[in-house]
Amino acid sequence: MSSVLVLALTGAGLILLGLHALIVKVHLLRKILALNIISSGIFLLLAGLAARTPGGEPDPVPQAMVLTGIVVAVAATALALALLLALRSATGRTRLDDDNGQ
Amino acid sequence: MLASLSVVLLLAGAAFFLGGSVGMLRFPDVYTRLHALTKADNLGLGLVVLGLMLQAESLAAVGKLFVIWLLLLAASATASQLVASWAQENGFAPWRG
Amino acid sequence: MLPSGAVWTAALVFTPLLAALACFLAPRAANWIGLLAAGLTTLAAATMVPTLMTDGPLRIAVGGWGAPLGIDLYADGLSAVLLLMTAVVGLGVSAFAPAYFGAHPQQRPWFWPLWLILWAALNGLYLSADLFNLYVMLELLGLSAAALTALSGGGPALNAAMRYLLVSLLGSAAYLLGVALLYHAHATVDIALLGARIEPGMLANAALAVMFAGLMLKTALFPFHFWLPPAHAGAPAPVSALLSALVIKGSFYLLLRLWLDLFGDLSRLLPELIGLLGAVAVLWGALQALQQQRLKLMIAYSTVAQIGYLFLAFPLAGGLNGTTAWRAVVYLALAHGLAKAAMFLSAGALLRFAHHDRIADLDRAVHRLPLTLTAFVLAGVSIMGLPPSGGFVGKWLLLEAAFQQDRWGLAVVVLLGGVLAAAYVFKVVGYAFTPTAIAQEAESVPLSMQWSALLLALGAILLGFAAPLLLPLLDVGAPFEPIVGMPS
Amino acid sequence: MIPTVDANVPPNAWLPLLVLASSLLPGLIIFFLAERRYWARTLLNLGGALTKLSLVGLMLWGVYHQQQYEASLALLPGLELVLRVRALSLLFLVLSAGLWLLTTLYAIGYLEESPHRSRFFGFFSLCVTATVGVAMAGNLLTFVVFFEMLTLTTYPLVVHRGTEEARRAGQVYLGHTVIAGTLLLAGTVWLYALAGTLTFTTRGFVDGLVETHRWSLIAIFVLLILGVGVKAALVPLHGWLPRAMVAPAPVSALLHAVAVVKAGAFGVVLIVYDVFGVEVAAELGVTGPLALVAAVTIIYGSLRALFQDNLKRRLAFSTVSQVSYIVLGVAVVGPLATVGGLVHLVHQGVMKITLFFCAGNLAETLGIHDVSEMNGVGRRMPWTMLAFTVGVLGMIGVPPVAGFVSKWYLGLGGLEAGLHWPLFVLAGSSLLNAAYFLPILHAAWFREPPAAWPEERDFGGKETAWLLLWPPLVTGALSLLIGLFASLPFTPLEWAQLIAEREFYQP
Amino acid sequence: MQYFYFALILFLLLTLVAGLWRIRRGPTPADRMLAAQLFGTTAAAILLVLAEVSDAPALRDVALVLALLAAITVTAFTRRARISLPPGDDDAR
Amino acid sequence: MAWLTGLPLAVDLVLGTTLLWLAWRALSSPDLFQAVALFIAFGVILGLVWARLDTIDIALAEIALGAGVTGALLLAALSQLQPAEVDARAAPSATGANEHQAGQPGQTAETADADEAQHKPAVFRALLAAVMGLLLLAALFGLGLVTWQLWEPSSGLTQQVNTHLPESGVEHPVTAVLLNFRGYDTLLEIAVLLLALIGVWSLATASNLGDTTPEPVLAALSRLLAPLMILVAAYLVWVGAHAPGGAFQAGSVLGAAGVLLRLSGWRLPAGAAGWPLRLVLALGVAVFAFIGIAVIGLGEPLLGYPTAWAKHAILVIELAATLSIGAILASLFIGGRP
Amino acid sequence: MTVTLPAFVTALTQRLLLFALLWWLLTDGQHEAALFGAPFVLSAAVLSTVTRFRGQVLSASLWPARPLALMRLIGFFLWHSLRGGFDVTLRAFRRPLPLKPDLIDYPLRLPPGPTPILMASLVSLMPGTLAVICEGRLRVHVLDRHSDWHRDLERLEQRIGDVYRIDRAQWNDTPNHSDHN
Repeated sequence: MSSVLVLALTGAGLILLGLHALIVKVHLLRKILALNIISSGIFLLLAGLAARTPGGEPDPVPQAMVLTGIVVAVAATALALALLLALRSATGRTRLDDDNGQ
Repeated sequence: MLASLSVVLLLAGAAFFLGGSVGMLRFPDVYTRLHALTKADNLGLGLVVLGLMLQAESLAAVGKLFVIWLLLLAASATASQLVASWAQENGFAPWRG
Repeated sequence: MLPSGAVWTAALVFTPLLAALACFLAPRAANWIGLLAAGLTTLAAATMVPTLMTDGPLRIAVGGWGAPLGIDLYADGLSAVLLLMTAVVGLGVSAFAPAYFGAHPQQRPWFWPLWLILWAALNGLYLSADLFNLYVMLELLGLSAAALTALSGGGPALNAAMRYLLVSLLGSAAYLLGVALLYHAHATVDIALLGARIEPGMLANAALAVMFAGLMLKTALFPFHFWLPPAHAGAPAPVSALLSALVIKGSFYLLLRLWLDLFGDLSRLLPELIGLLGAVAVLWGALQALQQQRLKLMIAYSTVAQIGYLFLAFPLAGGLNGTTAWRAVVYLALAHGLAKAAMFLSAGALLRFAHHDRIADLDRAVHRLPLTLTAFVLAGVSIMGLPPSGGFVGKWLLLEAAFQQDRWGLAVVVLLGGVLAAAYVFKVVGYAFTPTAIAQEAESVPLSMQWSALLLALGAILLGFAAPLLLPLLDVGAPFEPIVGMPS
Repeated sequence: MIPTVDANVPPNAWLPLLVLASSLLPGLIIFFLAERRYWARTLLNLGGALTKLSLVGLMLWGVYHQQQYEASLALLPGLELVLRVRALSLLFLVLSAGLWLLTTLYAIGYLEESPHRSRFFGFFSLCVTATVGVAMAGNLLTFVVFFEMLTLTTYPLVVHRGTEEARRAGQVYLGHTVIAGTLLLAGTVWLYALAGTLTFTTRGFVDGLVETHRWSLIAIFVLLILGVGVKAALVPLHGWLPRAMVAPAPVSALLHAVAVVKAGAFGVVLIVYDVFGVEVAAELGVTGPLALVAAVTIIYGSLRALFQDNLKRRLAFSTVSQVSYIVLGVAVVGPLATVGGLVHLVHQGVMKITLFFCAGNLAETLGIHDVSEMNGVGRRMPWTMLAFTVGVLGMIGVPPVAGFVSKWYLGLGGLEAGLHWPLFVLAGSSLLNAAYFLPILHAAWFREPPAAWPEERDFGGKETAWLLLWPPLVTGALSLLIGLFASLPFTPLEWAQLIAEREFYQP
Repeated sequence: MQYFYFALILFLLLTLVAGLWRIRRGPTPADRMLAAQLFGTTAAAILLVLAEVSDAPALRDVALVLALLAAITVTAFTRRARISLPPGDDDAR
Repeated sequence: MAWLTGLPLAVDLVLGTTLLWLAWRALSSPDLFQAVALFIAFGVILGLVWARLDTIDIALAEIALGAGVTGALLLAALSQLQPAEVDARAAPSATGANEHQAGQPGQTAETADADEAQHKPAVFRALLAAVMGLLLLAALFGLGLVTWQLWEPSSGLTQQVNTHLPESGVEHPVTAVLLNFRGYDTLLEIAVLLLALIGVWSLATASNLGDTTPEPVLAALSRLLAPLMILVAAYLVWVGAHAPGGAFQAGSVLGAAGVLLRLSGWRLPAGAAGWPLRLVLALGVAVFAFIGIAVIGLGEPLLGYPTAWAKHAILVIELAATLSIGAILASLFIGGRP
Repeated sequence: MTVTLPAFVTALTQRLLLFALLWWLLTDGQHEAALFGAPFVLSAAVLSTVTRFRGQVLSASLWPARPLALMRLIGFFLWHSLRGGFDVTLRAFRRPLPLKPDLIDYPLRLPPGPTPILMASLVSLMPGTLAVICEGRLRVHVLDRHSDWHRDLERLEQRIGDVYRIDRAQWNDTPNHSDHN
């Protein structure tokens, strides 16, 4: 049981580390990594707490949710990376342009 | 008896893992570190696998453990070659002491 | 006990989804497949209405398992009106798209599958009663929307799409965090069950905070709106229409559902805060729209303002006749959907016509492109909330609720927002009457593009007369009444 | 839209709808007509106008004989769009329908060969549709709906010429009317939230609230009056009107005489009588300030008119002044003043449209835009100037032209109510009217014409095109006739008295 | 025996973490990739021991998959990261 | 020997701390390549965490995706980003690599960070950072507190899943949830994958990287591993019915096989790159949806397989899904439309 | 260059057996798995065989390995890899580092094909050496340039040649293999 708490709290830490980086860092690859780390943190919370069943066998439902989430995260990462590359080849930039397109 | 042999093997494996890591940290250039990686860790894994094989519940499990070792052996052999040739192509000359 | 509900649901979600696959497999036939799918989906949405009116809300257990083990689908009046709006706008955009992408043939084979998946996601979103399933829908929605935004290529569009994608992913991540907390607290992700089990406390507040933060980010409520204008302005016109008219509504709907079914009683302060943000959005967005030199950006900022209206209901909902406030904003959402789609489509037609969208250089577009300008103005009428239009009905109801509760500030915001909207809409119209110094080259615009915009705009106007039909439909299942006990 | 027809009076529900449709449908069709299809357009325009006029005539007869005309359509929960034709409605209906016919004729002649006629006539028809809608409004919601529709449909007419000046004028016009519409809407919804109904009632529907919500009611009154006051060009809300003169002459005629300003004035009537009820309004103490505003407007408009050289601008300020006669009549509580105000609604319309027709003729035929260019124009265009003269005399209040009748009743009304100051206002205004109109007549009839007119067009030796000439002659004659025979049945005066008796001051 | 396994896991984990230093330190990309490779091998060992200690033979499948895919990252790196560098001394001084 | 009982906790603490440290470094190290390498390591450690939590299905997926497609994707993207970043540097350090010197050649320095610093005044930045730091700390505290509250044994839906497991057609609870109880999610999630691919394809055509003839050793490796991966993928599908495994994991392995083949220079034959490929890509969603809808005709609810057939239906769906997921992941790695 | 049918069939059979064994290992010998696995075993074997033959030349290596030689090779390898592990671990712990590395070329006598790859891979796992194939040569990085790495390499090459029945005659005849780089 202790591991559940430790790792769930780690998940919380990951979420906030990722959030901080997502806001502060400007390179897009870094932002993509940050989002992945946020997702990992959430998955850790979601499936980590699944392991606190009295029987010891983790609750399968959150596990299935995390599996779904992981695949979605991979899909999103792939799309984001492709967008980043397209942006790079179109503008030469790897960061977001701040002017709102005006 | 089998258990204690297993423990010995596992401990020996762990020692080689440690050696590999220390080598990774202490060796001066990429090529020397490759030595540490490929040799020590594979031996370490081999010994750990051997130790666990002694505890395995079935023949198939033994085989599976062995396959895992072989695969990692192939992987690190290949990886070391790839990395070494990458380093060469990109002009990293070896450290000569 | 024919599973008629299952059939509708299957049709509403799977028709566009499978059509997207078909478009992906046979890109050459994409136009026809897409139009066919749009027609069928609209038909499904329309035929669902009488079922709902006679049988009441639908609850379908996917796979027959039922909540909490399985996923439940749920359709009440609120879902139905949004499904209908999506269908109408979707049909209009689908009719617009073939001619539009005729000039951009390299984008066409990608537009159709992406758009149809987006449609499936929206329909799925409106039909789902399962928080995690809704998360998947949100992701499906967000990814397809971001990909569509990038469709036209080019630096600004890609930049906007990237920002949109990041925001969207962050938003759904926050939402998922809330789902995780709720699941572990109450061992279900079914909205109805959760509504019965949830109790005020730190956990519920935490879930509320993260879920609302995420969804507000996705809905682009001020000050989270920063990503919206470049994305909605940079995308191809039909995509802009979809983004502004539909995608935003998806996350707003979810927000509304969560509030109504789960979180409504938790906080006194939060609705006031949300209302305040909405009010600032109304004014700030409209002022920004007024300052824009480009038509599409102006329309995009107008969306920022219009989103603000949707949030004005939160502070009103708790008071006397709060239901009126909910009805009002749902009506506003519907009207905005139709009108904003029409506006973006007409902007697309203007863009095709003049090859630019500088407002000051519209060069007698009124004479040269009368249908499109009519569409723009009619849509503008609804956006301004002038009678007789859907926007007027929504605004009237909202004002009614505000006046009944003596919320003068909100009433003033609603009214002022309308004035500002008139200012930016008629700024465009005025320039469309005047010639520019140098007469401009113009390209002819296919009629299907012009008419689809016009019909959508007419829809926004006719919505003003549809309240006696739509409001009873909206009340099916009493979405705005607090849940009492468990729905069987 | 399918109206939910009240089962009790099935036969009479269609007439109001037909009146609406008689201009709505032609208008919508005209939009899609190609520019060159002159005859189709003309046929639709005139057909619609004639139909409307005859339908209105039919209803005039019916209402006189106590028939009910009502159609309604559910719009909001508990609220309907209601068209109800009463005596008061008919006063405005007749004016709109009649003048629409003439204005249409005039516009056909005026706009010959100019571009975008289909758009023009389309909006023209819609504009009249909105006006008759306002006239027939059976509740405040309906009034608001048509009132806003009027704003929207007149805007394209104002900016019709597509010049930068027109665009600016359009922005100013919209700026005023949209803000006004917003205030009107605010007042309406607020009132609905308090009263729970918006149906026009002959003594108003708010008397139950006076005790409890006195200040709210006063605020609502102010909001509503501000809302309609912009269109009625009450000072200081009148700024849009002179600027809107950039529009073509038929538009000016329509704006000033029939549609926009009259809708505003009509709105004042409705608010005071049918929403609040004149007694309640008086009890709230809001009529006095309203009368004061009207008086200020009357004097201010006249003063400003004095200093305009541009003919249309002078007429515009004259309108500002004259329309407030109606407001004055309403605000001075009493049957006679009411009659004076109501009758002026028609009289001012007929007279002012004459003046605008004539001004349009001068501009179109000779290129005359300014008063200073009018020397001796009476000899070049005697018929036009004759009509103009009749109009002007009416405006000043010279008997027996229509204007005299209005002023007479207004003055009597003031006295009846125990007020003397309206008399002075009327007298002062008349003097000012004379001061800015008589010099025009003098110049036109007695000064020597210049060697050449600014921009003369040849109409085959005739004074001007017959479609331009006849409408002012007709309205000029009409202003004379309704003044002369004011006491015959079905004249505006008689009808205004009927309204006052039947609706506002029934025993 | 349980605790022996846990101690072993902890020990292996610590050698793994020590190897992290190489990713952090670099200095060449190749060094970082090497450390990632080291990760694969050690992690497989940990998984196998963990399979034993928590009696979850399925964890061997995880190790198997890890072993199967261990080379892909390095391959992706060497195949795609073809940078041209000024030839110079290596990192050691 | 009481300290021995603390060993499992120590393992967890080391794992947790390492995860946090890796995440922190991956997000803040100045060098992008380092960041990606650390992120890949993060994935491995996370896999260990899942293993430690007995959520073996997730461990499998994490390892298979992290070691296979995700890492390769990130590295490929990074290498395509690299040249311009080098160009962007004002003065490339010509002296070569040095262990103590930041900004190594060939490393993707994040010059943008430095630019950003000049935009705003230092005080403002510091204030902003302080406010944000406080907010984040508060959020961490709150989240931690909530997590703490949730830390009491609860069986969630385990009971329900176990009760209905016999009707689901499989014996492994997670697979039952994924493919039967919550199959709708899974179907849509394959659609998300496909959607991402359509999005990627809409952006660009495939880059020609990796087309050079491979080193012989690489060719040999891919010859050795590709068939093995197919076998392992099949095994994972099979084992998913009663033990951790299943379509995602199998698909990830299959995708990794595709990545490996692509890296060793193999290309899809031109004839297969058109609609046959698209068919394979769409197969998962299509088969899943088809079966899910077809059962309505049998009087079953949407996506409700009759118990008797459930096992086979799930197997068919899983095979199609595996094939699709593998193909999609590999295509995502390749990057552009063929 | 042409692939003879018997060679193909032989190779396929070998692989079928191998993969079937593997499947058996994976599925823990469960019977019901066999039916499911059969098509995959077959397709994996076919894939493996086809890729094996495509673009490859070596007739020599198509023949089955010589079992005895293979055993000897394995024994040799295991022993040396144990030595290699010890060697590098000991070096890692010594202070100062006992390293005298160098990069040298070792001209291969094995014909091109899979054997050099095997050679290079095994070299990398042996004590003190690390190899990269480079245009018919091995570039070998040695940890201690004074050790007798050369003898080890030759012996290894010999054993690999034995396993694959490669005649000495077929070997590339470049006898000088001691050139330092």
